[in-house]
Amino acid sequence: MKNYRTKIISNQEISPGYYRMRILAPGFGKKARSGQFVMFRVQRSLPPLLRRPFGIFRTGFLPPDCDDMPPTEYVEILYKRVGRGTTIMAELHEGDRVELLGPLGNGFDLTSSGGEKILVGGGIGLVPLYMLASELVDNNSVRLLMGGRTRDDILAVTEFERLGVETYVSTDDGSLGEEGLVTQVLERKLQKYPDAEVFACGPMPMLKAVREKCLEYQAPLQVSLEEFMACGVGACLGCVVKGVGHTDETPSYLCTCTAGPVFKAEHLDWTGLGNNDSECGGCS
Amino acid sequence: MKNYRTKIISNQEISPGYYRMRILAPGFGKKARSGQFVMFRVQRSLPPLLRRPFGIFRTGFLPPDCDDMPPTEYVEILYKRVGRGTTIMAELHEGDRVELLGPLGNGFDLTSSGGEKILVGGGIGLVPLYMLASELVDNNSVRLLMGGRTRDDILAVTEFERLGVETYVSTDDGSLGEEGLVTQVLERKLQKYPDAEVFACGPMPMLKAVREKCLEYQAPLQVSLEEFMACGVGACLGCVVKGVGHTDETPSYLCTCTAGPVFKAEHLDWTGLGNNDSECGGCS
Amino acid sequence: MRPDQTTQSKRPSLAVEIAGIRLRNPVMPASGTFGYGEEYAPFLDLEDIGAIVTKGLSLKPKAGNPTPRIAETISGMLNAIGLQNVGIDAFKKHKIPFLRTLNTPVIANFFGNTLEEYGEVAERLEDIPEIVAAELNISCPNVKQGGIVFGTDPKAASEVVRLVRSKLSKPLIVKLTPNVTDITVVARAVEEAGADAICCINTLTGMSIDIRTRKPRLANRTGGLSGPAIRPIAVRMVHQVVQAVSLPVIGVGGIVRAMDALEFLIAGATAVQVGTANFVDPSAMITIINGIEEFCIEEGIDDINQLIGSLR
Amino acid sequence: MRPDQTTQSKRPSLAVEIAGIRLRNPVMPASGTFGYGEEYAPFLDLEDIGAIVTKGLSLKPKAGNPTPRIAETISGMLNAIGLQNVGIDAFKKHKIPFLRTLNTPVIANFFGNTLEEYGEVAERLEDIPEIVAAELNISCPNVKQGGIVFGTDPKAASEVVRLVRSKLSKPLIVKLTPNVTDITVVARAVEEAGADAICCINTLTGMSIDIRTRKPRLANRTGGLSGPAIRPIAVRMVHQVVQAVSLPVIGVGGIVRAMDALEFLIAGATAVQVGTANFVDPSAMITIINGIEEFCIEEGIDDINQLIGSLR
Ligand SMILES: Cc1cc2nc3c(=O)[nH]c(=O)nc-3n(C[C@H](O)[C@H](O)[C@H](O)COP(=O)(O)OP(=O)(O)OC[C@H]3O[C@@H](n4cnc5c(N)ncnc54)[C@H](O)[C@@H]3O)c2cc1C
Ligand SMILES: Cc1cc2nc3c(=O)[nH]c(=O)nc-3n(C[C@H](O)[C@H](O)[C@H](O)COP(=O)(O)OP(=O)(O)OC[C@H]3O[C@@H](n4cnc5c(N)ncnc54)[C@H](O)[C@@H]3O)c2cc1C
Ligand SMILES: Cc1cc2nc3c(=O)[nH]c(=O)nc-3n(C[C@H](O)[C@H](O)[C@H](O)COP(=O)(O)O)c2cc1C
Ligand SMILES: Cc1cc2nc3c(=O)[nH]c(=O)nc-3n(C[C@H](O)[C@H](O)[C@H](O)COP(=O)(O)O)c2cc1C
Ligand code: FES
Ligand code: FES
Repeated sequence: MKNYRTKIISNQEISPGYYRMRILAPGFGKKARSGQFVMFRVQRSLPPLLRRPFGIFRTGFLPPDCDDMPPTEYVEILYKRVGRGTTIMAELHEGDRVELLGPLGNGFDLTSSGGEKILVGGGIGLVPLYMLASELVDNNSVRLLMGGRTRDDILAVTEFERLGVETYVSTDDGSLGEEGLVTQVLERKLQKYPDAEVFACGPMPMLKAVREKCLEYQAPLQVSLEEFMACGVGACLGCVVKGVGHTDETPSYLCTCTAGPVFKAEHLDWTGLGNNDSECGGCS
Repeated sequence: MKNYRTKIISNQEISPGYYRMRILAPGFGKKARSGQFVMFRVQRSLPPLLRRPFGIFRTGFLPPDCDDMPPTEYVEILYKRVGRGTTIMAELHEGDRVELLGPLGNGFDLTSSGGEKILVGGGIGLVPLYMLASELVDNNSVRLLMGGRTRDDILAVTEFERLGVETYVSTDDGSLGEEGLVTQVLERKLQKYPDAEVFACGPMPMLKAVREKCLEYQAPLQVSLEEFMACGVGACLGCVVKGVGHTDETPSYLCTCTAGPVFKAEHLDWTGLGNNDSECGGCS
Repeated sequence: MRPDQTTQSKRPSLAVEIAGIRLRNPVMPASGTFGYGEEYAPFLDLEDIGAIVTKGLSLKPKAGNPTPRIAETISGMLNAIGLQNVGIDAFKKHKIPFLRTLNTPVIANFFGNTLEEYGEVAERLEDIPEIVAAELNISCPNVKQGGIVFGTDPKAASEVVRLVRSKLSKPLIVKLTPNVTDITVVARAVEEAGADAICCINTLTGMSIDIRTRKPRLANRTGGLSGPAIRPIAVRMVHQVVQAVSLPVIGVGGIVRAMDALEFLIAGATAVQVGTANFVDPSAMITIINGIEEFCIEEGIDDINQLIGSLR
Repeated sequence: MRPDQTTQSKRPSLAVEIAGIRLRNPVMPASGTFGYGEEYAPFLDLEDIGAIVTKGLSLKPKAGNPTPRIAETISGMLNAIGLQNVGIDAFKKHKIPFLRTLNTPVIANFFGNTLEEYGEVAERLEDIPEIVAAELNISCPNVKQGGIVFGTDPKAASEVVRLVRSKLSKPLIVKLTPNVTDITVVARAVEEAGADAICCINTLTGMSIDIRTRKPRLANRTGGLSGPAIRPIAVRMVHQVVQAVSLPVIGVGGIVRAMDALEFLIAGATAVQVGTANFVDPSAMITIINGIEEFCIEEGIDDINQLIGSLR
C-alpha cells in the first residue's frame, strides 16, 4: 500500500468507450491480490479534485528495453469513459505522469476448497475477475459468465479463454453470444453445478439478481461493490454500505474501501443497496 | 470585435520562457490596429477561470496548403510564461482548440504628422510595438529602443530590423547590447531628435522613467498599460487606472480595456500607477 | 440570433413570469457582470436573452475602489469594484437610448449609501419607463447602523424594502447576500416588507493574500467571491429561500453551463442569472439557453415551468 | 521521514505553540479527513506532522448518515458523513494504543448531541492522558433550541464552551462554523467563555442536484463544502478572527499547497489544518511542510513565528 508517483506506459481504446491503461509500478504485483483496487489521479492535476477508484485488472512485466535492465513491472486497469475524470484519462498518453494509491481494500476470499467457480461479470465489472480467474485456474474449474448491453460492452473475453477459463457471453440485444441476461446463464450453471461458488462484479441490478439466484441455489457468493470514494483508505467514511442486521438503532456501516470492495453476500444488508441512483458527470 | 473559436497553428519557445503562438483567425487583420489586444482562453478549459489578455504582435497569412484554397489568416502573439495560464499555454500544440476575443481596446494614435518616432520596449512589452512599427515605417523614421534584464529578454529584434527599423538594445547585465537601462539610450535620442514622438510599453518602472525623460524633453508620449482584466470589454470595471486630475472627491477612472490599453501620457494620473505590486501565479 | 422558436412546432416553451414580467426564457445576466448591456452587444443578440440587468446604479456617480480590484481564485474570482457606476441620471441619459431599441426587458439593479438614497434612486427608476423592474441590492453597508450591511440584518433589510416599496410601483426584486447565518430570515423579512421577487445570491466575502508581498491581492483587502466555486452554496440557499417564501426566486451563483442553470431551476428558481461566466465566454448565456432547451427536449418537457421546483 | 532538522544548521525553525502545546511545525490534519491517524500511517511518517487531529468523537458510537455521503463539486467536495465515529470508549480502547506509540501530540475533536453530552465527552477526554488537547466542534444542531446549530448562536456557543471548560483542564480549541453573519461575534463569545484557541473554518453548507434524477446528490440533501473552492472565504474569516480575539487561531479551509498554508499563516493563523487535500494526496501535509520551510529559506526567515500575522 503506497502512493506510486509514476508514468503511463500505454493507454488505448479497446472497445468504443472502454480503455486499457498500463502504468509503471515496480513491486506492485507482489502486494496485490485479486479484487483489490487503486485510487488514480493525474499528477498535479486539479480538477478533478478527487482520485478515482479502479479495480486492478492485472499486473505484469514487460521485457526490458535492453538486456542488462530489469523487466518493467506494470499494473493494468480497464476503464469506461463515463464522466469528467475518465474523459481526461482517455486523453492521456505514454509518459504522462500519474499517481496510483494501492493496492487498496480487501480482495476475494480464496480459502474455500477447490471445485466449480463461477465468475459473473457485467460490463466493466469484469475487471477484478481476471486476476481472480488467474489465481483460481490451477486448482479449480473456472467459468466466466459475461454480460453486457451490446457486443461493445463485452471485454477481454479472449484473455480469459487464454487462461483456460470457459466463457459464456450474453448481451441484452443479442449482438454477441446469447440474447438476454447473464442470470439466465447463471441459473443453468447453478442447476448443473450445485456445489459451485460464485464471484460477481457489475451493476447493482445484476448483482441483486445474481444474489437471488445464489440464495435460491444456496451457492456461496462474493460480490465486488462500487461506492463513491474520497480517500480509499478508511479515513473519510464516505463509501459505507450497510452490513447485515443494520437498523437505525443498531447501525452497521462497512467501508467499501477497507472492509470491501469484495464482500461475502451474507455480510451485506441488501435492502439498502443500490438506492444511490445518482448519475454522475455532474461535477465537472 | 468577435469571439473566435479557433485552433492553434503553431506554438514555439523562441527564447527561454518566451513563446510565439499563431492562431487561425480569418478576417482578423482587417479589423486590428496596432496597440490592440485579445482575450485568450483554452477552449472548454476551466481552470484557469478567466481569460488572459495578450497584445497583438502581428497578423498575417500563410500560403494555402493547395493552389485552389485561400491563404490561412493568423494572429500572432508573443507571451512570457509567468503563471498558471501561460504555463498551460506553453504546453499547447498545433490543432488545439482555443478562443480569442478581439481585437479589443484602443490602439495607438497615429494621427500626428510624420517624423521621428521612438519606440521603447521593455521585455515582453515590445509586443504591441511591432505592428506599430510596421504602420509607421512608410512615413516616418522609426527607431526601437529595446531593454531587458538579460539577452534572453530581448526578442524579435531582427524582425524589427527587417522592417527597416533602427534598433538599439540595452540589457541590465550587458549580456546583449549596451549595459544599463533603456532610458539612457532614450535620453541620447531625445537630445538628438527634439521633435520625436515616443511610444512605450514595458514594466511600470520603465514606463515611469520614460515618462520623466519625455516630460524633460517635452516629447509627446503614448504608453500601453497592463492591468488585471476579467472581461476585456468594459463590463466588469476591474481594470481601471486613474485619469489625470483624479481626486477622491472628483474621481476619474479609465478602463484599460476600452479607454486603453494605449493612453496618452498626459491623460493619466501617474502618481497612482504601478502601486499594484502583487506578484501573480497565486491563484492556481 | 437563436433560431426562431415558432418555426419548429415541437420546441419547448422556455417562457417564465417573474412578478408579472414575462421573460422569453429564464436566463439573464447578473448585475455588474454585463455592464449596461451595450458592452456585450457585439458578442450576442441581446434579444435572445430573458432580460438585461444593469450594473448597480446609485444616486450620484460612484468612483469605486482603488486597484487592484480583481483577483482570480481557484474556480472563482474576487472582486472589489466598489460599485463604480455612472449614476442614475447619466444612466438615463446615456444608456437608456440604446436599451430602448431592444425588445428585451431591462431590470435596473440599484443601491444607496444611506436609507434615503435608496428611496431617491427608487423614485427616479419609477420615472424611467424603459425599466420594467428594479433589483434592489441590499449588500451595502448601512452607515447609520455602524456599517453593518443592510442585507445581513432582517430589520434593516425590511426597512429599506419598505421605503423603496413606497416609492416604486414597478416589480421589485430584492437581491440577498449569502453572508448570513440564516438566509430564510432575511428572505421572509423582505417578503413581508413588500418585495415581489427575491434574487440570490450575491458574492461571498473572501480574501486572498500574495505570499511574497504579504499584502492582500485586492487593494480593498477583501472582496466578493463569485464563480463556479460558490455554486453549491448558491444552490443550497436558493433551495432554502424557495421553501421559506412564496415569492418567485431568481437563482444566481457560479452558473457556467446549462446543467448548472438546470440545478437552480429544479431547486425552484423561476429564473437564473449568469455572472462571472460572461467574462469567460461572452456568449455563455446563449449556450446555456440552448442547453436548457435541449435538456427539455431530451426529457420530454414541453414547458420549462414543469421543471421549475421539480426537486424530489 | 523528513530530513533531520538538526543536521543542517541553517534550517528555519518551524515550531509553534498553541495554547501551551508545542508543535514541531504548524501543519496538522483537519478532523474527519485523517481518520484516527493509523489509516494514513502507510503513507507518511506521523512523526513529521505537527499534530494528529482525530475524527469527531461522541459519547456513544454514531452511525452517521445514509449514502451517498459525498459528491464532488468544482474544486471542492460536499460531505454529509453525519459524524460517524466509534465513540469515545472504543476510541480509547482501540485507537489510543496506536497513537500512544507516536511522538506526536494528539488532539481529539469531539461533539455532543446535547449540551450534557458535550460535557460528558469532555470529562472522558480529561481522563485520557494521551490526548494533549481537545477540539470542540460546535457545528452540531442544538436539539433543545429547535435544531439551530450551537456554533451559529453566540449564546449557545458560549454556554457549551463554558460547560466543557468546567470539565476540562487541557487546552481547549473551539472550532467555528463559517455559516454565520459575523464570525467575530462567535469568536469573542467563545474567547470569553474560556477557549484557549480557535480553529476555523468548518465546512460551508452546500447542495448539489443531479439534473437527470432531480434528486440531491447527497442522501442527506445538503452537506458541507470543503476543498480549494472555499479557501478565499476561510482566509477572510481567519483574518477577521485573528483581529477580533487575542487567542491563537488555527486556520483551515482549502489548503492544498504550501502557498495556501502560507496565506493563512501570514493572515495570522498560528497553525493550519489540511483536510480534503489528504484525500487527493496522502502525503500532502509533508509536501506542505517542506514547502513552508523552503519559503522561509528563500525569504530569509529563520523562525516561522516571524511570518505569522505578517500581513501588511
Ligand atoms: C472499488 C471500485 C472499483 C472500480 N473499478 C472500476 C474499473 O475497474 N473500471 C471502471 O471503468 N470503473 C471502475 N469503478 C468506477 C469508477 O471509479 C468510476 O467510473 C469513475 O470514478 C468515474 O469517474 P468520472 O470522473 O469519469 O465520472 P464522474 O461521474 O464525473 O465522477 C464524479 C464523482 O463520482 C464518482 N463516481 C462516478 N461513478 C462512480 C462509480 N461507478 N463508482 C464509484 N464512484 C463513482 C467519481 O469517482 C467522482 O468522485 C470502480 C469503482 C470502485 C468504487
Ligand atoms: C492589455 C494587455 C496586454 C498584454 N500583452 C501581453 C503580451 O503581449 N505578452 C505577454 O506575455 N503578456 C502580456 N500581458 C500580460 C499577460 O496578460 C499576463 O502575463 C498573463 O495574464 C499572466 O497569466 P498567468 O495565468 O500565466 O499568470 P497568473 O499570475 O497565474 O495570473 C493570475 C491572474 O493575474 C492576471 N495577470 C497576471 N499578470 C498580469 C499582467 N502582467 N497583466 C495583466 N494581468 C495579469 C492574469 O490574467 C490572471 O487573471 C498583457 C496584459 C494586458 C492587460
Ligand atoms: C465584477 C463583478 C461586479 C458585480 N457587481 C454587482 C453589482 O453592481 N450589483 C449586484 O447586485 N451584484 C454585483 N455582483 C454580483 C453578481 O451579480 C452575482 O450575484 C455574483 O457574481 C454571483 O454570480 P456568479 O457566480 O455567476 O458571478 C458583481 C459581481 C462581479 C463578479
Ligand atoms: C469527509 C469530511 C469529514 C469531516 N468531519 C469532521 C468532523 O468530524 N469534525 C469536524 O470538526 N470537522 C470535520 N470536517 C471538516 C474539516 O475538518 C475541515 O474543517 C473542512 O473540511 C475544511 O477544510 P478543507 O477544505 O481543508 O477540507 C470534515 C470534512 C470532511 C471533508
Ligand atoms: S473512501 Fe474514504 S472511507 Fe472509504
Ligand atoms: S477588463 Fe472588464 S472592464 Fe476592463
